[in-house]
Amino acid sequence: MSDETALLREPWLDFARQREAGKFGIWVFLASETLFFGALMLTYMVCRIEHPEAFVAAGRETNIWYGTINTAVLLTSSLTMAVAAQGAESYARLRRLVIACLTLTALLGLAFIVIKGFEYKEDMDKHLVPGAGFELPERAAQLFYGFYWLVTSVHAIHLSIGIALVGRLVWVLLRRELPVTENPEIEVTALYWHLVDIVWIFLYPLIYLPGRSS
Amino acid sequence: MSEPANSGPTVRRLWTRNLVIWAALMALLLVSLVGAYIPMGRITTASGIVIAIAKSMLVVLLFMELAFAKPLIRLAAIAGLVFLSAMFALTLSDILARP
Amino acid sequence: MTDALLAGELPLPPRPDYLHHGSSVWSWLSTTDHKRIAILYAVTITIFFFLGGAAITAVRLELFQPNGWLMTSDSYNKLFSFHGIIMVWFFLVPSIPNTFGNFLLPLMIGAPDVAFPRLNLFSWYLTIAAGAFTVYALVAGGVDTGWTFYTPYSSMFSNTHVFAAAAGVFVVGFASIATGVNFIATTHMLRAPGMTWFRLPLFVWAIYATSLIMVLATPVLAISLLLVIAERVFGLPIFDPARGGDPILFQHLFWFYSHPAVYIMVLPAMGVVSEIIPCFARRRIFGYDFMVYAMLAIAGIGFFVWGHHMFVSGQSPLASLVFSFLSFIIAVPSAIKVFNWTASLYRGQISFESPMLYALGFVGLFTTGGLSGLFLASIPVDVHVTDTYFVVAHFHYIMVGGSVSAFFAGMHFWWPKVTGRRYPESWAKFAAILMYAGFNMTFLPQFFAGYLGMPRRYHTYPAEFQIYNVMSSAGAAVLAVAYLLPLGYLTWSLFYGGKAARNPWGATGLEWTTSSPPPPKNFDWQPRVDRAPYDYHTEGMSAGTDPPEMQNARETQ
Amino acid sequence: MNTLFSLPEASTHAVTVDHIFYLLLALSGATVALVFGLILLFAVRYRRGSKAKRGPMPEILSREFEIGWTLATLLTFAFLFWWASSADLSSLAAPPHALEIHVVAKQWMWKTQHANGAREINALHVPLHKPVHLLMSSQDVIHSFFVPAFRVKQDVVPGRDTDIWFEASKTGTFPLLCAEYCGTNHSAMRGEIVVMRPEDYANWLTRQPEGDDLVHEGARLFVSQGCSGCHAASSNVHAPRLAGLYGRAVQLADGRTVTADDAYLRDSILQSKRDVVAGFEPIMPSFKGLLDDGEIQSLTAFIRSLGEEPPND
Repeated sequence: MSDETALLREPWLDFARQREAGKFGIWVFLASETLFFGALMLTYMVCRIEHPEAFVAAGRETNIWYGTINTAVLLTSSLTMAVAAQGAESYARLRRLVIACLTLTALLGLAFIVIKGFEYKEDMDKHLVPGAGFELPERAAQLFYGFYWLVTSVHAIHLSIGIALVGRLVWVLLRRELPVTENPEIEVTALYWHLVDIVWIFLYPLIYLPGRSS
Repeated sequence: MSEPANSGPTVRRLWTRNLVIWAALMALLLVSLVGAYIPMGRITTASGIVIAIAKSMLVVLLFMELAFAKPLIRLAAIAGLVFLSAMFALTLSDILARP
Repeated sequence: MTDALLAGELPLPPRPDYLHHGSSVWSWLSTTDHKRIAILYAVTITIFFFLGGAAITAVRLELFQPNGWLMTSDSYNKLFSFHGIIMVWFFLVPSIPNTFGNFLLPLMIGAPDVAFPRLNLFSWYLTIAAGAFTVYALVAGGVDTGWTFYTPYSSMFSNTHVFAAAAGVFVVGFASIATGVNFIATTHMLRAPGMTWFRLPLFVWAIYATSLIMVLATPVLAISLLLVIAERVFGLPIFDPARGGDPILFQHLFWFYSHPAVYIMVLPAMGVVSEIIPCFARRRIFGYDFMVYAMLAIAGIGFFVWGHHMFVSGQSPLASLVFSFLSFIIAVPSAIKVFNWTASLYRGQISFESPMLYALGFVGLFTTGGLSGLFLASIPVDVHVTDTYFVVAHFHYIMVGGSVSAFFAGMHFWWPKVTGRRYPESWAKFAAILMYAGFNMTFLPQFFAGYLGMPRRYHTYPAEFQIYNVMSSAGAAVLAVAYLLPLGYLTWSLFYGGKAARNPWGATGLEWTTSSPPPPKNFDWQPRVDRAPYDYHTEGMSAGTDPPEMQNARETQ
Repeated sequence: MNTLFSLPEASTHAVTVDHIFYLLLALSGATVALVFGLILLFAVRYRRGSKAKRGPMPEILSREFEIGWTLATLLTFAFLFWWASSADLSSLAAPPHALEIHVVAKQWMWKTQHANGAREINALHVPLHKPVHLLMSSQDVIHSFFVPAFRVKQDVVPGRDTDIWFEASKTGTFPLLCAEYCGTNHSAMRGEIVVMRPEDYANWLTRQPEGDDLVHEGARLFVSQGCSGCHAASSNVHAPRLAGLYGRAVQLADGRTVTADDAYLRDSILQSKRDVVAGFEPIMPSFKGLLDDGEIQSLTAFIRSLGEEPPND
């Protein structure tokens, strides 16, 4: 099994055990990321409980179309990443499919960042940056936008790391440095990518949906 | 190197399975979008969060294949949520009960 | 390798141990051998320990006079903040898990290395980079918010290097998370055949429980510091009271990490002591499974008690009651552990080498520290004594009396295994006793000053507290000498100490079955485990009835 | 003042706290004696080579014994929790007719204001045997009102009003300290609580400068709160002049024009960054939480008195 020996790393003697350890390790890391973004969600919830009407007014100012399209883009990137991961998993040698899906995932990630850039520009034009020239009268609305700018940029950084990881994978797989079948790095990158998507799934209703109905 | 002949059905099964999940996710997204415009007061806010939970369950269980993972992996996944919910509960016991 | 070689019958070709396996600086800086990384960490935290110690020596000198005589209030505030930040994040949190944990975890479970060796080295680089950056920031400009970074002072009113210090701690937090992930994966995936969960030594359980906390609590610290940085540097208001921000929310996020962090600091110390007491009492640990459940309970419930730091912060009375109740509950596992250590001495064959002296010192001081925690868990008393020197004495009894004593105990107990050298026993005993005496002289008076109402972090204080401060500062001088002694004779032993045997203390545990210092891949054969840990005598008997092979295990040479 | 080991119990609450403290002290002393005693006993009796009996371990030293002391510890702690929390709950709410005093904490001083307007800096005179209810707010960072002799402490949080109450049971002067780190001179932010017999307190109060009428009060606030620093005619800070402002139309930075009436003045004081006058920078700090309504009214009265010009249409 030449693939396995190429992927075997220190200090493991048995490849299946190494894969299982890699998967377990990334899931433990995702648990820490859950608490990382969970603490931010708690900040949002506490501020919203203390200033409900200001948060609703601030939520109304966000551009829901950018938010919805971005959520769709990220969900689609999760689809292509899942197909790539499951393709690498299966014993049918689907090397070209996996590489194609990984590239698609990276491109969708980039699309998300570009759309985010446009949204940021529009927010700046509408003076939604907390500080002196803030647009909305309610002062607690500045808390909402303090949270908005912070959490979307932290999420964008995590997404960029994801894009870099996927890009590296595509580069390494194209140059045949690593085999595709049962490659633990694909599985680990996929799990990380899905987490970044889940974080955005939760951010969407918090940032874009408040204040639409009233 | 073209794909080996017998991989056709595996690829088709792969795509169909995941496209169904993806379609469900998109549908939920639309529902949450539409739901946000229906003035139901607190239920509107709750609907957004509940649908987000549903979407993330789909991604975790099916895309990340937690449903078929070993119990150890499931334990790792749940561990974070246990302490997160404890953090929320105890912090809100302060915020909501302030005189 | 042929089976004969595996079974160890054939003489092995001579090969260098891990210390001499490549001696260039680059072989040390790019090593993925967990034993070398442990030594890199040991050197790093020793430097930070003496840096933090220097800062507090200046503070103790300043407190001789009620109105200060050495420095301005500003430099006093920067010094105690420096002491706090360096001691918490750059000495105590990495001290036992990253040095002894790194060195001993693979050895104790019979593995060649940790699960992710490169991640292990990356963690050290993160720690050393963040440490250098933070020390530079603290020395060059200093930060005067204390290690707690309370808003709105840290985010809006302090004009010191809060951003630099918070960024340094933010980065070292990720080193902590990476180490936690690494150790959890190692304990789950790399145990030797036969090493079931309930045959693990208690030190491995302690490191496992600590890693759970490191992984799950540190991200929330990263967030609380990130929010302070966002508000201070990027003007994104989260805690700004003028715009509706809630400063108490910062305290919730900060203490959600910082209380479990104190269990990150003390649980490994409990693991070290649980290894040493059975070895020198020649007796099985009393109630092994209770000790395991107690450690897991401390790690678990440790996440639900942070509110006892905030009884006077203005949180709701309901929350104070809930946190007070949970704080009383978490005192139970600690009490169980103290009783079990004491019961482990019953009917033993106790000898009093220096590791045992440090370990007994730990049990004594940890008991006092833990009991003073009861005062802080009951709300009316805590309202009076929180933010005073009573609290300072409480956590120093557990951190310094507990964790640092256990650190020195482990340092002496495993010194022959790590360096292959023997340290001078008489000097070590003297240092242990001096440390115990110096410690009590330093921190016992602070209990009184605290109860009488001397607040913490006071540069100038009401004159009637001067007597306690003078006694405490005198004790601190004795303690400083006691800390310098081991640095002296342990370094001396590196060059002139006698050669250490494979098992100088006759201890059980896989780390004592391999050579001292161990080969690069820890074992020349695949270790198998077929018995419970601490097998000093047959089940149900008391010490002194050692099984034959244990009697002569105490090789003199 | 306090002797070497004891602190005066100068409030009703202090007695309860000390009871719990001494109970905990006794319990801890007993546990320390037990643990240290056992360790010393075992260390001497079972030292290596001693002739004490070893042999088979007595069965009682087994799982049930361990469960026994675990439950004992649990029950003791549950009792301690019950005692401590009941003491806490009973002293939570201030008695209804307590004497109300406002306390404002600002970086490095305590400002107290009695009901009739008498003000003190770093001092508080209170009557004996009468519940006193302190309503506290902070102008900048978190401080903590700590009177060791009364066993009371409460953080003073900016943006929120926190309160405590106590009933002094001894006359005398007791130190007041700031217990939450609040910056450079945190250790200098001290004061004293003077407990006086009710009749002494009464005439002390009358001798204090009464709160004068609104305009004088406003004038004094105009200086003490630092408004004069920018808005006085002589100040070199580029800030709008207030003489004759009242009733006039004001051109704002974002083009709107508003008449300078009570509401406008009030909003400009509380939310100073909202309606910025054209040609001026938004540098005025917000006074929200620092001035109560009474003070704002006196300030507005003072500004109104600065030469009313006939309101041009």
